[in-house]
Amino acid sequence: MGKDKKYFLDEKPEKLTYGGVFRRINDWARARSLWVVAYGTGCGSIELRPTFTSRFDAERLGMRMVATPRQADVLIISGYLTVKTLKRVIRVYEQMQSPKYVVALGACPINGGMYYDSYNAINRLDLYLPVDVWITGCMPRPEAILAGFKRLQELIDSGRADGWKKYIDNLDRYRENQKKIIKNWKMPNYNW
Amino acid sequence: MVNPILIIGITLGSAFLIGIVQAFRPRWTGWIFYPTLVFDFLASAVNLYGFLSGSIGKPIMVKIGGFPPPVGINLLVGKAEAALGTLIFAVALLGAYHWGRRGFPQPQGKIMVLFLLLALGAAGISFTGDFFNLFVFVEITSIASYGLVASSRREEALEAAFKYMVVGSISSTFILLGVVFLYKATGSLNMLDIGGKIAGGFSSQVLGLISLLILAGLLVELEVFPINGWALDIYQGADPVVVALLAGAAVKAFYLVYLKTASYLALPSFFKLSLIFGGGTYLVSQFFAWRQENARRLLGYSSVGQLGLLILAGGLLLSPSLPASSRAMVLAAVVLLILNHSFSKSSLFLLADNVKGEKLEDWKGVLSSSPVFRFSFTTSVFSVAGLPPFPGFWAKLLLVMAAARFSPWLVALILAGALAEVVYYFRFFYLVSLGDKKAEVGNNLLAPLVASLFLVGAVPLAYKMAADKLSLTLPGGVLVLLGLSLLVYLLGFSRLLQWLASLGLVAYGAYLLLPFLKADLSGFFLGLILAGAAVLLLATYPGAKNLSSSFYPAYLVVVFSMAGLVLSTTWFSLFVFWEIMSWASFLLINMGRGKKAAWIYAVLSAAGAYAMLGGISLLPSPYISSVKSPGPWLALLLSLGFLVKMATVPLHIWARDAYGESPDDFTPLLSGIMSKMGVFGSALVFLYVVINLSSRSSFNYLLGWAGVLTAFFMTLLAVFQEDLKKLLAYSSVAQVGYILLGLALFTPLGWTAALYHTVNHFFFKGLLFVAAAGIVYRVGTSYLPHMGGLIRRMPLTFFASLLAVIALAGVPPLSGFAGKWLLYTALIEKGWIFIAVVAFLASTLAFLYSFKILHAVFLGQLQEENCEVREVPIPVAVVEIILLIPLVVLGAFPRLILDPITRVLGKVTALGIPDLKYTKTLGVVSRLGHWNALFLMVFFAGAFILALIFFALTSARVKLVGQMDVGYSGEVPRSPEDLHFGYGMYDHFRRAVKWLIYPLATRVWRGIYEALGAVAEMGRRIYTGDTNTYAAYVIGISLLILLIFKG
Amino acid sequence: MWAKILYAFLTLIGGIAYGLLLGGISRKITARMQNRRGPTVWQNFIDLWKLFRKKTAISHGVMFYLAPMFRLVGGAGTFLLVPVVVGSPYLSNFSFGGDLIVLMYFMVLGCLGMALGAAESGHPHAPIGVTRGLSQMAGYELPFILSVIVLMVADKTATLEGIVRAQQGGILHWHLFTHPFAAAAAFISLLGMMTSYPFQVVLAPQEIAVGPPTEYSSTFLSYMFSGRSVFAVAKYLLFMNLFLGGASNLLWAFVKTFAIFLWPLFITNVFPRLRLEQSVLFFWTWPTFLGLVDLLRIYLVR
Amino acid sequence: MAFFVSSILLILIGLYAVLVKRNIMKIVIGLSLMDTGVNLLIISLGFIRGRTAPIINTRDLLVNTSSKVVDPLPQALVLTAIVIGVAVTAVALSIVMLMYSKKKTLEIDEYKELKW
Repeated sequence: MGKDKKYFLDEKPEKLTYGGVFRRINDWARARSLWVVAYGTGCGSIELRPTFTSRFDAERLGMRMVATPRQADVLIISGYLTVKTLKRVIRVYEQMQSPKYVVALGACPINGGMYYDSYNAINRLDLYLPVDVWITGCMPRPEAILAGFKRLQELIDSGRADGWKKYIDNLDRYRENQKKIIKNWKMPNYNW
Repeated sequence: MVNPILIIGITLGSAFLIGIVQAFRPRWTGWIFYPTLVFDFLASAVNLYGFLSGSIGKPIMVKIGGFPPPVGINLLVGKAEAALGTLIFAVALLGAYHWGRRGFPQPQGKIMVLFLLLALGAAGISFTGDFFNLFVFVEITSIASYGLVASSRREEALEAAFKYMVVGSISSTFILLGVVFLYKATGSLNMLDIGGKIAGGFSSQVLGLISLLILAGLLVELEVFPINGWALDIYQGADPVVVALLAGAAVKAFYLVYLKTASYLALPSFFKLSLIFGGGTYLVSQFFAWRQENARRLLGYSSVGQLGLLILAGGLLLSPSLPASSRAMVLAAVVLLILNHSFSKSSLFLLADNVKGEKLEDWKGVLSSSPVFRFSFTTSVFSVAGLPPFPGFWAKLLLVMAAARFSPWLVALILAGALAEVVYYFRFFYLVSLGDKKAEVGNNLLAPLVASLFLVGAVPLAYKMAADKLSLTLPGGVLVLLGLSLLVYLLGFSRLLQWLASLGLVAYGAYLLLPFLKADLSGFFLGLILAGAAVLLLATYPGAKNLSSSFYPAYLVVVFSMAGLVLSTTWFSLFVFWEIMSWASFLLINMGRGKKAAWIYAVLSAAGAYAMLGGISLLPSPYISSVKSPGPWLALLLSLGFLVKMATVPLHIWARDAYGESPDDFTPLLSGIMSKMGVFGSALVFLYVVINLSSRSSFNYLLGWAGVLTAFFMTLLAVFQEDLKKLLAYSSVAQVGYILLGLALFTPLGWTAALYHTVNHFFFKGLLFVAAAGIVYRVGTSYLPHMGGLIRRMPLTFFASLLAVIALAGVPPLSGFAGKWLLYTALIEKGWIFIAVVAFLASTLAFLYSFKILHAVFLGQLQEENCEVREVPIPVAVVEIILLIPLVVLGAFPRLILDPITRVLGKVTALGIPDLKYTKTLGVVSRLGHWNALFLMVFFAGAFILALIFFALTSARVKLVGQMDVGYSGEVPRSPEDLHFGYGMYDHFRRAVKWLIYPLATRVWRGIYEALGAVAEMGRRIYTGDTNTYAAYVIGISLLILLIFKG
Repeated sequence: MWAKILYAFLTLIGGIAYGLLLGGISRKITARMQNRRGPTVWQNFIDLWKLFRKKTAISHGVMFYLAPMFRLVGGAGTFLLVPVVVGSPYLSNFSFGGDLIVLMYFMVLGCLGMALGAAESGHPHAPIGVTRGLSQMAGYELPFILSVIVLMVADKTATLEGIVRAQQGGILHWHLFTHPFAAAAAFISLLGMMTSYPFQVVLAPQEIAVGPPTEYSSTFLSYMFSGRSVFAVAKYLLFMNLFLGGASNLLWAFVKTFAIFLWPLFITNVFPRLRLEQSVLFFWTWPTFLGLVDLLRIYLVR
Repeated sequence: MAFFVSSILLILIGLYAVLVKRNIMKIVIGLSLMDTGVNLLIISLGFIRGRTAPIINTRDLLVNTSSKVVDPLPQALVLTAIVIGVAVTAVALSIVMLMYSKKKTLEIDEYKELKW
């Protein structure tokens, strides 16, 4: 019995179902109450702040910045990811409670953008985390971000934003991809 | 009857014989030496018995050479002389035995001769009826002493002997001159004759001068301040056996003859002289000993001080204005003091002989070296420091009561000296008990043991003497129980047996004291004591713990002395049990980690107790319920002792460490019950003393502030405390502050609050301390930052502590709230609104540390080293559960306690019953508001369960995650320490209240102690060690005496 | 009896809803003050539902699990001990359960339970927030106690009903006007109770990640959310009863609590944050001084 | 009178030695001097001018003895006192001897180990 066993829960997340009696109203509410945790090491975080200020006022869409992944619904990846930051992102994402969504800002998460040939930038975020909405641009302006969120709301409202479900369903494949990139996987097997 | 001349003659003869035998058969000397001493002892004892039993009616007069008294030399042996002779030879025998076992210095025979001569001289001094003969015996004693002091041939001993010789020669010159002048003036040398002449009206202009010459000479030998430097040097430098003999026996003979001379020569200024020199010596010496680092010199200071007390008592005896009843008290006190001092000091010096070094630090660890040593040392120290039930205590009690008739200042002086004595003796005790490792001590312990057994054996005698004089009665049942408690010590080979015996004894005590369990104040507290002690005793199950063999006896003594205390009807009896409780608890605290804390506790307790005794001595009648028209100072004096036990600000400085570092098994008793004795005492003071005070309301208001400030500051300090037990200690003191506040209100409602809180505080604080004991036992530390997350390992203890903390914080559904509600209602009804504000604020602050207790111990991260910790031992768990039940039950049904309290208060006519009504819907209704305990409990529990069920039915899928699975900015935490928030929990708050928690009281008290210590240190410098200086002191003081007291 | 419980339950539901609505309104007003549109006033209902219907949640242990219940029951209990309309058989809740002293201690229960749960989460930010909250409580409690004692002594009663009855007979009989200094002290301490700016160091989302509830999620959070809402309403109601003469009907209750609700809101939007010791010392100086003025007056007049 | 004066002078000289001299031997001598002075004083107390010693060595002393001889008691006392004085001096000297053998000095300043 390793030391981690004592301090971390080493258990695979159970598969979740989607639906239920209140599905419509649930989706409606989820779409209009997006609590955001922003992973802001890329340049996208510069554009994210104005989105919440008076001029663009993301709060009118029901969005809010929260301080901890436990309470967040949306994880924003604000630009390029490196191997080092990917680890943190995975942990943050897995610590969020379902249903949860990922929004990727800018070109970098799509194909590496201007860092496509960097030795440690991640070229395709899709391989490692289920991205629900891509907002392209380098960087996307707040208007574009708002448009992207509008899109996310539509997807949630119509029940199509189910990345969280896919992630659990295909956890083994995602993990395999992640471990390919992250050679020294020093995290617990499953983040809780 | 044995002719005293035989004693002198045979001893003298043996001395010569030994001298001769020594020349031929040195090893045979012992065969003469010991039998002589035994004979002397037996002869004196027979005479003493004769006097005591009445078979010898009048003093034995021995005419020497057949001449009738005025002309010839004669011996006059009365009761006092016979007793003193017995004492001298008893001590001499002990010393001789001790020395013999260790080996006399060579040449053995000569030492024995000197030894015999010393004892003989001392006996002769007390026996003689002739002044010139007195001089001769003084010289015999002195010469023998010089020789004996020098006998060890250490440099110090020689130096001391030389100094003694110089000073002694001067003093005997004075005596000789005085004697001769006396002869010249009166034409006689016979004591009785001269006494008769002076009583018959003979007077002469020079008579005063002459008698002062003799007395000055004797005062030198009696080691009064400041002409006692030589004596201290002897105590320090000479062989302890010689010192034991000198201090234990020879000096007492000088004392007797001093008294005799003074009374025969009957000068009116004698008593003043004695009071001034005695009192001065007593106070100054006790005080000078404070910082003394040399054990033997410390004992020397103590001896000198005791002698001073004796001289002071002598002064009282010589005073013409002392009433006859007080004279009898002083006489008894003198007898007890002599007895006490002789045996305790010889025991201590003979013990000192067994310790290698002389410095106090060399004594470290001697207590754990041998039980005999421990017993003798403890008994002797307690006796000489004047703690009950030893003779020294009764002597002091009698003396104080007699002195009170004389002047309150004299009482103050005696008590101040007694306090100073406690300061350094307990400092000695705590220094001696420091350190883990055992010290090497000699095994020559029989003589000190016998001496201390004498002390123990003298207890009934002393008690009887004091009880007769003071018309004192102690509850017999309690005395039996106390005696039985001490017997538990004999089961020391097995802690388990001791534990079982203790449980049985408490049960037996409950049975024995059952008739006293009535619905009155005493019965209320008695019930608390017995039930509480039984429960808490259960939790002390020894198991594999490393308990001292005197733990259980001391525990029981505390318990039963508390029982005796609450059953007392006189202040005397209360004081006696109070003191017993104090020393027993001192012993217990001293068994813990904080030896110094125990010392501070003892000193403050003694200060309070002596203040109380001072107050008692000023009362016209010792009955508790009969204090008529006291002054405010009297009320304050009487309550001071209780305030110390309650650790009321600013007397609280002992509490933190004494609670925090006492043995974990004792702290629950200390906090849960023993602190309530202060409450009981204060209740008595409020009820019987303050009530008759003209300035009663302002006195109460003052104490109310004292109570609430205690609550406030102690709560505040608890917030920043990093040690579990010390935190609880502060909390405990704060809670007792609330109780004091309730009492000070002196309204029925306030008292209801106070009594309710008294019981309830026992439940939750007892529980918390018991839990703390279990936790400390398991975790091995009481330091909060090293714990955390223990809820996983100790769920039951967590649950119990949770409920206790909720009760402690006074949050409604549990029992703690009732006390708060009653108290605030009472406060607002009474109109003490400023106090109410502070009390409220203090209880808000209590939330801060309440959270700290639970978080730092049980919540947060479980530390790596505590992963294997198990739940507390079963007996502790059982006690936790037992104490848990009332917290919940009383929370719903507070009337279970409120009704008995109402009945108790019904007996207290001065107060009456509280104005509370009970209705079905509103619950308890006061004039201000109402509070429905049952509803709140049901409502809270119902709502909670409903919410829980609803939650369980509707919640998302809940996963129990690992302790380090926390949102940590995407990082994986590496160790629990990184995540645990345990150290400096309220540092931010500390910045706001820095100015409030400045340790003012501690600094002030320490400052006072250190300033006094520094003064003592400076004062001691008058003993320069220089022979010329000592001689100059003697001359100077003698001249001063002659000049000042001539008239 | 059962009817009473039913009414109380309905009032409670109303109280929660009202609290959530007030929360939405406050967000709206804040937004308007910052020149933006802001969310709808119903936003808090949406958030609550979303949290309530989340699919997963994590727990750190028993106390962690129970804490939201403590919070809700503590908040609801406080709410139910305060009469909404004094004298009304439906709207006086369970105020027979205890007087003001009971209420003031009961208020702590929810916070304490929640603090314990938060502490069990094992996240250092949680106990940091808790200790800050408790310390701040020690700060604002002093002026609040002062003013409460002023009222109790002035009205010679410790029950809310009694205090409300003492204020009947016109607006000038309100304690807000009869004891203006005490009222001022209490209203300043209300700012501390609401833990909003400038006394927001307890939660401090930017610094210690909302402090105590940092590890809470999903349904747990929804419970705490509603508990907090109803607790806020309970405080407004308490202040209404203490200083604004209570309410003679439900409408007045809405008006007056809304007025009280606006007070911290306007303060909070224009002030920066104080450090903890600054806020404690602030509470222990100016508002305390104000409270003492009235206390002294009461003491001398009596 | 001369006896009184000289005896008191002796005592004072002895005292002077005891109080001022720093040499142990001198202190002991001072003690002896004091002793002698006291003895002389006692004798002089019993002395009556014109009377003879209280020794009945002539026949006429046998009658009316008490008016012819000086007070005999002080002389008897002095005898004892002298003996005692000698003993004290003897003890003193032996102690001084031992002291000297330990420290090889007679300076009293060297014997101040025990103090305070």
